[in-house]
Amino acid sequence: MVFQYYPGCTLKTRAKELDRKARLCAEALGVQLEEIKDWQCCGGCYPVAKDEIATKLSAVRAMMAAKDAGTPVVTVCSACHNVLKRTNHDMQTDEVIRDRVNRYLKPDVPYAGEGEVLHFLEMLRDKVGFDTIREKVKNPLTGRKIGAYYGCLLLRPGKVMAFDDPENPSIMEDFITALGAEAVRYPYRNECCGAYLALEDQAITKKKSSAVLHSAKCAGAQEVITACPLCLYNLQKCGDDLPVVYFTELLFEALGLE
Amino acid sequence: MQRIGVFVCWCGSNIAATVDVKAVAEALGKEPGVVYFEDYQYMCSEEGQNKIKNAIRDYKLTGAVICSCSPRMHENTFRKAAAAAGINSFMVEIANIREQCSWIHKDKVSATEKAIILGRAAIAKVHLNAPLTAGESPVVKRALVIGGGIAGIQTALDIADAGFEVDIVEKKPTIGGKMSQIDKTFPTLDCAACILTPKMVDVAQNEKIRIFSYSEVDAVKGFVGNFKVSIRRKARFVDEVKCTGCGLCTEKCPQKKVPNEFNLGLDQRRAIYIPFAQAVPKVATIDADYCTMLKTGKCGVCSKVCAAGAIDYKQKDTFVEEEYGAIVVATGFNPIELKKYDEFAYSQSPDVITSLEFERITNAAGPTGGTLLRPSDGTHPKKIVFVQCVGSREDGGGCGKTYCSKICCMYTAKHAMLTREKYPDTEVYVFYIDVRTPGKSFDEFYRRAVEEYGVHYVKGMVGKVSPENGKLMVRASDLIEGKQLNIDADLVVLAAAIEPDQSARPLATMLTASMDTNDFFTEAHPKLRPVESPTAGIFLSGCCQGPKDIPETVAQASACAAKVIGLLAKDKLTCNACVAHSSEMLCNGCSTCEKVCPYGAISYEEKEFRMPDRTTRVRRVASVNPAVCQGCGACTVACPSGAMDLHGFSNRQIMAEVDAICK
Amino acid sequence: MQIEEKFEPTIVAFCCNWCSYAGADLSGTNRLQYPANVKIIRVPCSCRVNPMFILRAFQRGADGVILCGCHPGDCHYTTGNYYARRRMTLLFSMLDFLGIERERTRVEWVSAAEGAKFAATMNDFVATVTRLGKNRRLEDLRCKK
Amino acid sequence: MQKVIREKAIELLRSGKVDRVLGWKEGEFFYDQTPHLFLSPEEVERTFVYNGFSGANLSKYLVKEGLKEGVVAVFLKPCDTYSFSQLLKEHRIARDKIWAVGIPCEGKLDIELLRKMGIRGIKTIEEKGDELLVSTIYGEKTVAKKDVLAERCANCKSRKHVLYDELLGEEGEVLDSARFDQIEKLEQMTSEERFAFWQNELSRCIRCNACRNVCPACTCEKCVFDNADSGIASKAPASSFEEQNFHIIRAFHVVGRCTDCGECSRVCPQGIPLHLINRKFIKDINAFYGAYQAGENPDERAPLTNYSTEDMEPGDVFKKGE
Amino acid sequence: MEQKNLKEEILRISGVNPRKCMKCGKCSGTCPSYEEMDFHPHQFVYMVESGDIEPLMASGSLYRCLTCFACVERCPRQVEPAKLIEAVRLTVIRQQGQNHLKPDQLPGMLDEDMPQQALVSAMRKFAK
Repeated sequence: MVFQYYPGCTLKTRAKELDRKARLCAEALGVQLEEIKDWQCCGGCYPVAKDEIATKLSAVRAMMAAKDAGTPVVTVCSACHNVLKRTNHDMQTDEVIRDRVNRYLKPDVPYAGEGEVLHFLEMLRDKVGFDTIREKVKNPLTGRKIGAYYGCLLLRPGKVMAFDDPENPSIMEDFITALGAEAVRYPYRNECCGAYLALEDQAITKKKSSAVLHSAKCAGAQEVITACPLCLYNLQKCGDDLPVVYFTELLFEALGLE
Repeated sequence: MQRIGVFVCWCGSNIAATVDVKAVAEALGKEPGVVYFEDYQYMCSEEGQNKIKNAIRDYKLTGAVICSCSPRMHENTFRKAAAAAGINSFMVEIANIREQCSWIHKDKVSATEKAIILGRAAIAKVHLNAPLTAGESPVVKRALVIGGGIAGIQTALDIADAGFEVDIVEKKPTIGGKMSQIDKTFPTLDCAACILTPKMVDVAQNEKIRIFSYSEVDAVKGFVGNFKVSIRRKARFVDEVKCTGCGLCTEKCPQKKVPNEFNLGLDQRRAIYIPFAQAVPKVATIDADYCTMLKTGKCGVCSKVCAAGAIDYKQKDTFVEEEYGAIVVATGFNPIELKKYDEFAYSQSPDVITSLEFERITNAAGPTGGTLLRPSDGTHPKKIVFVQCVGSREDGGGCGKTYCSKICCMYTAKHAMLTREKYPDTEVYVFYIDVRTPGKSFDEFYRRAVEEYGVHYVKGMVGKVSPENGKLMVRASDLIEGKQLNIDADLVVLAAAIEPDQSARPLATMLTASMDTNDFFTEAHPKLRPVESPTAGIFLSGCCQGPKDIPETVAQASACAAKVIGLLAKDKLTCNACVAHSSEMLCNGCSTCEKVCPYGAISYEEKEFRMPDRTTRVRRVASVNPAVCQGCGACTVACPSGAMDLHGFSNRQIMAEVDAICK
Repeated sequence: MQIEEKFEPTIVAFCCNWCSYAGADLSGTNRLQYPANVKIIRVPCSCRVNPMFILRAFQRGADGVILCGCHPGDCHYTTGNYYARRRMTLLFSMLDFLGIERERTRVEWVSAAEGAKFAATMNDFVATVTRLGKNRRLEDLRCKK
Repeated sequence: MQKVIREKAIELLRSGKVDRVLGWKEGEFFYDQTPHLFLSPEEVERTFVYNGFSGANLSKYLVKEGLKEGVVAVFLKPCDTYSFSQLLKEHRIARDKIWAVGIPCEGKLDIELLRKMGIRGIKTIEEKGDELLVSTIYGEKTVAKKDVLAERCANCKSRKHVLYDELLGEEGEVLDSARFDQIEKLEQMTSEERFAFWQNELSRCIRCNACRNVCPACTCEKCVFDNADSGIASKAPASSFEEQNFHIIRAFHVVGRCTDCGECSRVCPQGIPLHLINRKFIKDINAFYGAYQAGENPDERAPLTNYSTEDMEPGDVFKKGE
Repeated sequence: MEQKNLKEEILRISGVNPRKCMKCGKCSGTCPSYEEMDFHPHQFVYMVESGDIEPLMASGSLYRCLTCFACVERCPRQVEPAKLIEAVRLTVIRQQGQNHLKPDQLPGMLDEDMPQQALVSAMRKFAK
C-alpha cells in the first residue's frame, strides 16, 4: 500500500519523534508513506471565512499532488487533517471558492476536490484494518487501561469530517482494543482542550485540559492517547499527573519496534 | 346542430343598470344555433325558471345559455330546471355577467360588449356540450380500520355504533397502542389504563367489530365504496379460538431473556407472551425469533402446559380477503431513534431515557412496579433533568424533524408534576425553548407544575450530558439569567420527537394516498376536510395525519367515524360527471397520465383491437375509473397523444370559448 | 382635434374553479373595478390548461393570456397547480426564447379570498399589455415578414 | 466497423436468433442512406453499410417491428439507445421481440458542410483517422473530419450506450458536451433579435412533417395534428401562424421525452435548426428542476410528471440578472 | 463602516443566516469557553442579527472562542454560531493596526515544547 504523506510543520520540528515513529509503524504494517514534495504548512487551523482563498491554497496544493499521484493523503496531525479535509470539502461543494482557487492556481485540469484525505487512524481502520494490526501486535498491551482523547479537530464538523460519530466516536477505542489494552470511554473525550489559547492564557487551557483528564481519570483511565500535537501539549502541561502520549507511540510499542 | 335558448337575467338592477340586457339578448339571438332568446328580471325566481322550462319544451331546445350571476351561485338551480324540462342538466352553461361583468364595470357600452362576448363563449361551448350522466357505484357497508390504538378504537366503536361492520387490523398481538403504555393523562391526570381498557373491552365485545390482531394489510385494490383488501394474519403459533389467556405458558416458558418491547426493553419477557394483563384479544403469542422449539425443535414446554391445547408450532401465515366501503388509516406514531443525539449520552448511559420509557418506569404495571428508580442501579433519583424538543423543530438536513411534536410540553409538565407529587425530595428541572400549551386547561396545568409543585423551568437548551461517577453532568444555558448551568442529575429524560409509524409509507403506496415529506398523511383539505385523504374513501384518524394528543386524537377519530358513516349510509355513490376519459384508439399506453393522477384513478389494461387492416393487435390502453376520478384534468394535458379528455371541459369546448372571446 | 383611438387589448384569463374563479367573483361582489378587456374562462384546475389553449388564444388574436390558480399547496386537487406551474414555466420560457414579449404571459396564484388581488392583478396586466400594443409576433410569423 | 457489423448481422440471421435485421443501406447517393430491413444474409452482404453517413436513428422503427412475428436485430449507436430506452419506458416497444446490438459511433458527417466548403461533384469519401479523403469529379481533396461533423455529433452528449443485448467494440463515456452554447447565445440576444432569428428560420417551414415523422418521441397512434377531433388538426401551412404553433406544440409534446438525438434537424429539407427548440426545453429543465436526461434512467420520473413544492414560479424565469 | 454594511459584511464572510436561530441557547449551553466570555454564542447570533455589532467587536470574547465547533455541531437549526464569531473577529483584525496578536509578542509566549501548530493557528486566528 502506498499513500502520499503530509507531515505538517509540527512533525518536522517539535514533534520529530512523532514523524519518525509514525513512519516506522507504517512500514511495519506494510504501508509506504511518500512525503509530498514541496508541501507547505496548512496554517494550523481551517480558515472559516468564506472570502479567504489565500489561506486555503497550501491545502489545495497538497490535495492536488495527491490527486496526481492517485492515492489518498495521509496525515498524522489532526489539525492538518482537519484543514485538508475541510478545504477539500469546500473544493467539492462551494462553487465560488472552487472557482477562485482554480483561477488563482491555474492548474492544467481544474481541481474539484477529487483527492482523498485520510487521518493515520482512518488509514489504520479502513485500509490496513484493525484485525491486521491485532495480528501484528508483538507486545500486547494487556491489562493497561487507556482513555482516548479525540478533541475537536478529528470529529467536527461531523458532516464534513465524516470521521466517526461526532458525539460517540469509537475509532480510537477500537484501536486501543486492537493493541490488547482496555479502552476507557469517558464523556470529555470530545471536549476542547483549550487549543491555541495556550499561547495567550495558559490558565484557560489548564482549566479545559485538566477537566478532560479529570473526566478520564474518573472513568478509570491510567493513561491517555491523543492524535494532535497541540492537544498533547495542553494535556501534558495542565498539571495533571496522568500520562498522555501520542497514539503512534502506543502502536510503536505494541508492534515491538524498539 | 343544437337548438339553443339564451336567457338574460337583469338581476333587478344589479345587471341591468350597467349592461343593456335587451341588446345582449338580441345580439346573442343572432348567433348560429340560437332559436330563442329572452330577458327577465330574476331568472332564478320561480317565474324565471318556468320561463326556461317552457322555452325548452316549446322550442324543443337542446341546450340553454343563462347570462346571469356566477355559476357558483345558481348553476345548480338552472341545471335542475333544465332537467325538469326534460333535457340533460349538463346542457346548460352560465355566462357570468354579474360578478365578472356588471359589478366591476361602470361604462355601459363596454360592459354590454363584454357581456355579449361572454354569452358568445357560452354558446360556443354549449354547441359542443354532450349529455352527461354521473355514474353510480354500490357501497360495501363495512369499514376497515388500520391500527388499533386509541384512534382506531374510537373510530371503530363509533362506526359500529351506527350499525356498520368494522374490522380492525393491528400489527401487534393486542390493540391498545401507545396509550396502553402511558401512565397518566394530562391535564386531568386520570390513569390511562382506567379509561382505555374499558374501550378495549367494548371493542372485543362489540358484535359489529372484528379484530385482526398480529395482522397487516397486504394488498389493497378497488376504490371508494368497493375496496378489496388482503390481510395477512401472521402466525402467532397459538390457536386464537382455543387459547383462554390463562397465561400459564408465559410463566413456564424457559426462554426468559427476551427484551420486553411493551416496556421498551427496560425488562425481559418470555418467548411466549401476552403483552400486558388487559390485552385484547387476551391470547398468547410465540416470538419466533426467540422460541427454542421453533428454532431448534427442542423444548415444547408451552404445549405441554397448555390445558386448552392451543399451541400450534406448525401454524403458517394466512390471508383473509375482505371487501370494504371505506378504509381508515390510524397507524399512529413512534418516538424517533435517539442514536444521533449522543451529546445527551442516550446510548452511553442507561439513566438517560426517553419520555415514553419514563412512562413505563412510573407505571404501576411497568418494570419497577411504579416506583421511580434509575435503570442503572435501581436507586431513587434525587435530581431529574427533562430536556424538551429533542429532535423536534430542527432545520432540515439534520437527523431531526422540522415540525413541533406538539405533545412534549404537556407530558413533560405532567411528568415533572407527578414526580414532585410522589417524591417531594426530588428536584426537577425542565429545560425548554418555548412552553407550548394551547388547549383547554393546558396552560393552567403547566403553571401548576411551576407554582404549586416547584418544578424548575429553565429557558435554554441542554448542550451536553456527561455520565460521570454515577451522575449525569448536565451542561446547559439559562438564557434568562445569562449563565451556564452545570447540574449533577441522577436521571435525564429526553422528550424525543415523534414520527409516523414506519408502516405508514408502504401503506400509503398501497392506498395511493398522498403523504408529506415527513411521512404524515395529507388531508383532502388542511382546514375544511381534515379527516379525509384526497383519495376518495380513505380516511385519517390520529397521529398518522400529524402530531396530536389524546383529546385531539379522539375528537379526530370520532370526526373520521362520522365521515365514514356518512359514506356507508349511502347505498350508491353518485360519481362526478365531469370525469376524464381516454380514447382507446388514440392511447399510446405510455403511462404518463397515470403518473400525474392524484387519485390513482387511471389504470392500464392490455386489450385486443381489430385494426383497419383487419389484423388484431393487443394494445396497452389507459382506462379511467369514473368513480375515483375527481375531474381535475391533469392527465389531459400530460397525455402526449391527446387521447385523454375531460367531460364538461373538453379540449374543443375550451378552445371554442377561446375562439369566441378572441374573435 | 384628432382623437387617437386607444388600443384595447384582448385578454384571456384562465381561472381555476375553486380559488381564482371564486376570487374573481369576490372582486365583483366587492365592486372592485378592472378593465372589461379581461374575459375569464373557467377551468376545473390550473392543471387543465393545455399550452395549446394559450397558443390558440394568441393565434386567434389575444394580446395577453393570464393563468390563475390556487396558491401552491392549496390546490383543490392537491397537486394540480404544481404541474401547471412547471408546464407554464417551461412554456413561457420557450415563448420568450422564440422572441415573444415575455410580458404577454403571466401566472398568478389567487385564492378565493383575494378579490382585491385579483382586481389589482388584472389592472396591472391590462396596463402592461396595453403598453406592449397589439400582439403581432405571435399572431403570424410567416406571412407578415 | 462495417465489416464487424455485417458479420454480426449475418451470424444473427444464420443462427436463427433473429428473423430480420434493421440497418442502413445506401440510397440514390452514397451519402444519402436510408434505414432498411434486411431479411437474408445475402442481402446484408450485398447492401448493408455503416459509415459516417449512417446517421439515422433506428429506434423508432422498433415500435412497428415489435408488432410483427419473430425477432428483429437492430444496430444502435450510443445516442440511439437513449431513444430506445425512452420508448421502452413508455411501453411503446415489445422488448422481447428486439435484439439490440450496441455499436460505436465516432460522429456522423453532414454533407451540407462539405458543399458549403465549395466541394462539388463528390464521388466517394474515405475516412482516414481525423481526415477525410474526398474524391470528386474534379480531383481529390483532403478535409479535416471535425469540420464536416454534423452539429449534433460535434456537440455529442454521450458515447455510452444506455442499454443493449450485446455490444460491438469498446464502450464509450458520457461526454461533457457544449450543446447548450448556442442556446445561451440566443438567450443573450434581445427579444427582437430572437424573434427575427426565428422568423427567418420558421418562415421556411413547408410543413412536410419530416421532423415529426422521424422523431423517435413522436410515435403516437395518431398524431394530434392529423386528428380532426383534436381541435388543432392542420396539414398545410395555413395563412396564419400555424408553423410556429406546430413547432411549439410539437416541442411541448416531447418535453422531458426528447433525448436530443437531433434527427429533426437532420431530416429538415429546409435546414431549420429545430433541435434548438427541443434543446432549449432540455436546458431549462436542467436549470430549473435539476439535471434530467430522457432515456437515461427508466425509473426516474420525467420533469413534467413530477413537481417539488419549492419549484420556481413561471415569472422567476426572467428575474435572473435583472 | 456603517452599521448596516457591517452586518452585511459579517453575514457575507460567515455565510451564516442568523434568522434561522430559534433562540434555544444550545450553543451557549454547550460552549466550553462560556465562562471566559462577556458575550456568549447565542448573543453573537442575535446581536449580529439586530445590528448591535460594535459591543461585540470591542469585546475580549472574540479571542476566547476556541473554534471547537461544538456549537456548530449541536445547533438544531444549523446556524453555526462559531462562524459568526470568526467573522466578527475578522472584521476587527482586518482593520489596519487591529491585530490582536503581534509577532514581537511571540517570543515571550513560547516555551520549548510549544508545538508550531499553536503558533501558526493563533497567528491565523488573531492577526492578519
